[in-house]
Amino acid sequence: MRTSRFIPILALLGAVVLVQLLTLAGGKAFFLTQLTMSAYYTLIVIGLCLLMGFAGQISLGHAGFFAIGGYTSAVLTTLDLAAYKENPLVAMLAKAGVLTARQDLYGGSLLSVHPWAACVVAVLLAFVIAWAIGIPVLKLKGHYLAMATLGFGTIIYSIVLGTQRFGAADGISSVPPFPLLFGVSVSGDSSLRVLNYYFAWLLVTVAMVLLLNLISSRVGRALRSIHGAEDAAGAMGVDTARFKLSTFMLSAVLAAVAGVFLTHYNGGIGPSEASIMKSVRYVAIVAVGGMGSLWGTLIMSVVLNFLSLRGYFGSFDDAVFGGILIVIMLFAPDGIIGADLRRLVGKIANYKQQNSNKSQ
Amino acid sequence: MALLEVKNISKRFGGLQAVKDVSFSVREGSIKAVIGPNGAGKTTLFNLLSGFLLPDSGAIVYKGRPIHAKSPHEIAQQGLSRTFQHIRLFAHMTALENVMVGRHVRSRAGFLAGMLNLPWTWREEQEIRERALSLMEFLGIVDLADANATSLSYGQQRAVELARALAGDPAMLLLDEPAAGLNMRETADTARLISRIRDLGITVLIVEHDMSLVMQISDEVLVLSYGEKIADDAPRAVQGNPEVVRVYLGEDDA
Amino acid sequence: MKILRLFAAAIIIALSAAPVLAAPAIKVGAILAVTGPASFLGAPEAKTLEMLVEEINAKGGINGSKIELVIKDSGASPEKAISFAKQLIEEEKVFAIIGPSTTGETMAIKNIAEEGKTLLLSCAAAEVIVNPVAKYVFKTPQMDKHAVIRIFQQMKKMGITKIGVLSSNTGFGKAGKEQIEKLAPEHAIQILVNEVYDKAATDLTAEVTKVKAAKVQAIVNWSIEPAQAIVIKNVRQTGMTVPIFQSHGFGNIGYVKAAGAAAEGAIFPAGRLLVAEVLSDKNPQKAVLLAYKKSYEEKYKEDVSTFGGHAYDAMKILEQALKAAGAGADKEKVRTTIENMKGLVGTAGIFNFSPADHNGLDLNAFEMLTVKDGKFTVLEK
Amino acid sequence: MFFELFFQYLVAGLTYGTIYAIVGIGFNIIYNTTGIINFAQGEFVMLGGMTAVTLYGFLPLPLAVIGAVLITMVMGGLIEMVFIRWLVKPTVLRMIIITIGISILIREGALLVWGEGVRSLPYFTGNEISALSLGGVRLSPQVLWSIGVCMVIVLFLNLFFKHTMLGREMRACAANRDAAALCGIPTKNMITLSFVLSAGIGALAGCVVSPITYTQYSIGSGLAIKGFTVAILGGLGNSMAAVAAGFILGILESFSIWVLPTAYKDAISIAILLAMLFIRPSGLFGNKEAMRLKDF
Repeated sequence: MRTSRFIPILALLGAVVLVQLLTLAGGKAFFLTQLTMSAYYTLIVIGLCLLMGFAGQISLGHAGFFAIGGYTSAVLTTLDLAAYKENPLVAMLAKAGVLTARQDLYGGSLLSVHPWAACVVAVLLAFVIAWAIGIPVLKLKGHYLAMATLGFGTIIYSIVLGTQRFGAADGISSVPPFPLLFGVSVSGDSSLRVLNYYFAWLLVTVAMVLLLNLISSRVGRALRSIHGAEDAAGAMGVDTARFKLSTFMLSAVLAAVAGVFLTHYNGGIGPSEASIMKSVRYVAIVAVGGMGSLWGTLIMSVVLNFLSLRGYFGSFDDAVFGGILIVIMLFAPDGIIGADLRRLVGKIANYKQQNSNKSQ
Repeated sequence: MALLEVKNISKRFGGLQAVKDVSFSVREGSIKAVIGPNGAGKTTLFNLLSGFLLPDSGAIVYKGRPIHAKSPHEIAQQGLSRTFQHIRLFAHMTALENVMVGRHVRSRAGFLAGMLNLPWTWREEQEIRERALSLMEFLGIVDLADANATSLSYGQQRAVELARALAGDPAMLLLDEPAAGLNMRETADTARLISRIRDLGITVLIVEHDMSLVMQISDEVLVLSYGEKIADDAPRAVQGNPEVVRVYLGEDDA
Repeated sequence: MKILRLFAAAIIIALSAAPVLAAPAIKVGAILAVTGPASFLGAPEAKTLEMLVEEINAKGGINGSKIELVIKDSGASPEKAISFAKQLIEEEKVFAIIGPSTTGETMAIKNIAEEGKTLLLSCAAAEVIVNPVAKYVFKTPQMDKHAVIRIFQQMKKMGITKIGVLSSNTGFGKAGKEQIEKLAPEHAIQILVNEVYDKAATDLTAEVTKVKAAKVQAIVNWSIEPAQAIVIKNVRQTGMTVPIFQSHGFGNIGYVKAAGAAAEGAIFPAGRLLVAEVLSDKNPQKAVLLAYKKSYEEKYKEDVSTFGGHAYDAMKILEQALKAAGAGADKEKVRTTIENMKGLVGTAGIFNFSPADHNGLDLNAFEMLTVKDGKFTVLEK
Repeated sequence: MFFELFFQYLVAGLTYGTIYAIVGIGFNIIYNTTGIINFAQGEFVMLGGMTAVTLYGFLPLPLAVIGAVLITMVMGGLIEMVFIRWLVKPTVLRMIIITIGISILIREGALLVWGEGVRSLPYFTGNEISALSLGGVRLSPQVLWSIGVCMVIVLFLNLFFKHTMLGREMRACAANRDAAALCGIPTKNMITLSFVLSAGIGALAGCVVSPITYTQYSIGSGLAIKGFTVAILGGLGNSMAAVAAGFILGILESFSIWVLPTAYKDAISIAILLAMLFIRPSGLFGNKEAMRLKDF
């Protein structure tokens, strides 16, 4: 049981490498750009899958957390503190390495927050906001929960759109690269494309491992029990409020991390990333992936985001996602891939059990 | 010694006094039944005991500690477990997984440990699984372990729910109409089962309609009518109580 | 599992359906907000480009090469614009990109065009696009600051010094608001109220009341959405009679129709496309404007808008530069050709580019217009 | 001047309020018979306005409005029959997602049919600048039209639900669908009817407010959020309360502009909604005990 969990992970890593080699061989290395962006969106969607599919709580405001991550990082790393060099606080932060001097594209020098520090702040902020908003929101159920999360998303959107510092409708551009190790950085620079592709997918893989571990642990069982019958879960000693909140915060943090890195990868962020339609898309992907299936969600996220980012849906981009929502919810509320995979897993489990029964 | 002590507890819903100034206690290691006509407040009483409702006044003391202001999961953690009148199994989970959830209060792996899959959680999972299987063995439903819980027959679902309630090693078990919807043979099995559970050292408080079952297994019987206690005595004494005969048995026969 | 296999098949087909290159064609990419919140920009831009390319190709193309147009609908999302820009540059290997329609998107892909050494002819208005100058990035719409200056000059003539400013929460509204705030002191204009409203607002009586309370001498409204027609209606309904100045975003006869009687007398700077018929025959732009207007309106059965004109200008600039640079010219040569282009007559004005000026338009590109009897007309000086 | 301003803001608030209230009522009708929140309710408003504008091209105004309402009612019924009718005990989550999907599809469909252009009907009386002046406070006659229509709708609904057989059957359906079915009420038809009715009301609203607000393919979702806010603020299912809540929200929004930048107007109204949900989810006028009994 424990080893079987790692076979799909190895398959994922294999697929990641294989796709890279195929694009290299086929002279289509540019596909990696959209695949990298899809990876970051996948990070949000698998977090949302944990929340919706396992804990059974809908969120129509997850783009808000992505935006919190992305915008915080963008604001902090494009902030110019050069004029305040003398300020003791600024000087202290600069000494501590939180601030970093760099050159902008046109040769002017800037003193702004180091991307790593900005990332930490962004993720912490998402964590705290998810906590603060999660406590009251997760007490709600059904339509009320949907509406409250939608309201949260709308508020973030209108703050982003109404605030000069966030670039209002234009968003923020010229966000610097995010330095990793050995001179490699998260950025749209085409020479770093392959490395960025691997970094993004490594992040997804790590998140997948963590989430897969989680869902097959005691916590995962408790989450599914909340989904199945919340009051009974409480009667079994599951602290439903705390588990829902922790899951909400975990998925918010994943969305914020995705927001941080995608913003550095794209070199900017705009209000479209905070829009309600984005949140609805994420829900659509979880739905079509099978609600409770991390693997289904991952596969559908890559397929749909890749096609959408390459413009295959043309002017029908939103309509495609709307159509997906309806068709899936009408005819296959358990998802298409999810059901298949579960059946397969079921078969394997039965097979194993029969074997072990025989050996007894 | 009284494991559970209920003191002057009351609960009102709008204009309806569902439970009125009820006091009683449950001896450790005994089986106590709560009976009464429909609408007597039995289920409300259970919901008060298990933390699903807050009493308007009065106190509930379990193992010497007041629990009436606690939430359901805190009460469950203290070893007071319950089943539901309308079976509430976890959908989309196997019978075994349902029972394993019942072991929640006796395990501790949290989000971080779970995500990192720490070695000690493996042992804990192993222990949970073994304990759940042994309980299912005890209840004779081990063959159903991998079946989807909500696809089972009514009687089997009851058994799974019972196993789930037992999995947390409770000191006390609240059973809400465990024989409802069961045929005579199954009811008899259930009666034997409850006695065996008591023999494991678990105190049982049960709400039940089936008189034969109640009289057969209970050590004491509490009778409610319109939210008020009208008798609290040994089964035989209750049967002879004219008040009880009037409000309950009399009406039931009519 | 059947469905899984189907998906796999679909992906393989999608990936292998890479476009087949027609040998001598010049590929031009366009990233436009055809749908989404900026569709009023992108939709006419896309239609204009399709029309122009059809015309050019019917005439045998440029220097014998046909134009192949690839339009990508970004829905006004920067992240999509980024993805499309990379796709167009690396994969489609386009010669130039026309668009995007909005400032946010243009800023997001400015570096990508620079890095990919591909011409970017933006249809978005903000000054930041060409200031500081990026080698490969040009833009065709007039400068917001020129519009603001023209308005302030007009105010001076009318003796107005105290104004109320309303703007919408879009890139367009934001850019105008910033220029107004920046330029007002130089022109001795005092801003008494400065409010931003939601682009999807359905009624603005409360905002207008706030302006009314401040006793302004004129109102400047900067937006590009239907809300600008709501603003002037609400102003007149609340009984205010002060002059209303609109931005060049008002240059769509649909808004005049929507605002009806309330639009009468509104003053705004705009390109001359809207008043092409009434221009004097001596005006060098007249022929170009009438030709564009006629062919657009005949083809699409809808009123021409100045936004489509931005794409028209972009395509015309590219066409001229390609012609001038001669067959087989590389991107760098065409880029220099544009940089040295003078006196190109477009819909927005007359373009005079230089290495320091990648917009090429001056104050003169705007004409002050007003609404009379439901029609645009040149404001009497 | 102060009082004049005060009343001017009040009038502005009433204008917003009627629009929100009518959309809120539409939510409530469907919620009452089905327990579904129809996220596509705003699209009915858009469809009504757009269809009326199209019909106005060759019909006189009153006929265009009536025609638009009828066409939208048919659409509402069709939507219910195609997407909702045959679902067996759908979960709330599933219904939310389906109606969101419907809303997106209608919107994108409208974009295809009508394009991105903005349209509007002419003012029912007077024109764009005519205004009634009441002691310095001015309001457009169209505002009176929309308040009037709102009142007529509420009156009609009250009469319909209390005094007609059909209305009573719909209420029975709302109270307990299984019991209603046992009594021989065709519950499925009642649900279709509720969609038809709320589509009609939405469309009528779309026509009446179109001269004030204009109409465009994308206005639906914004209106739906406001309408939903109002429905919850009043207490889900209570149409009279929705009207009151609509006016309260409209007036709050309008006065918020007096003191705060308008850029955050929407954020403020949503924040009010969130606060409401957290503190008193049964709504301003809702009954807390009844609330708990609702099966979510």
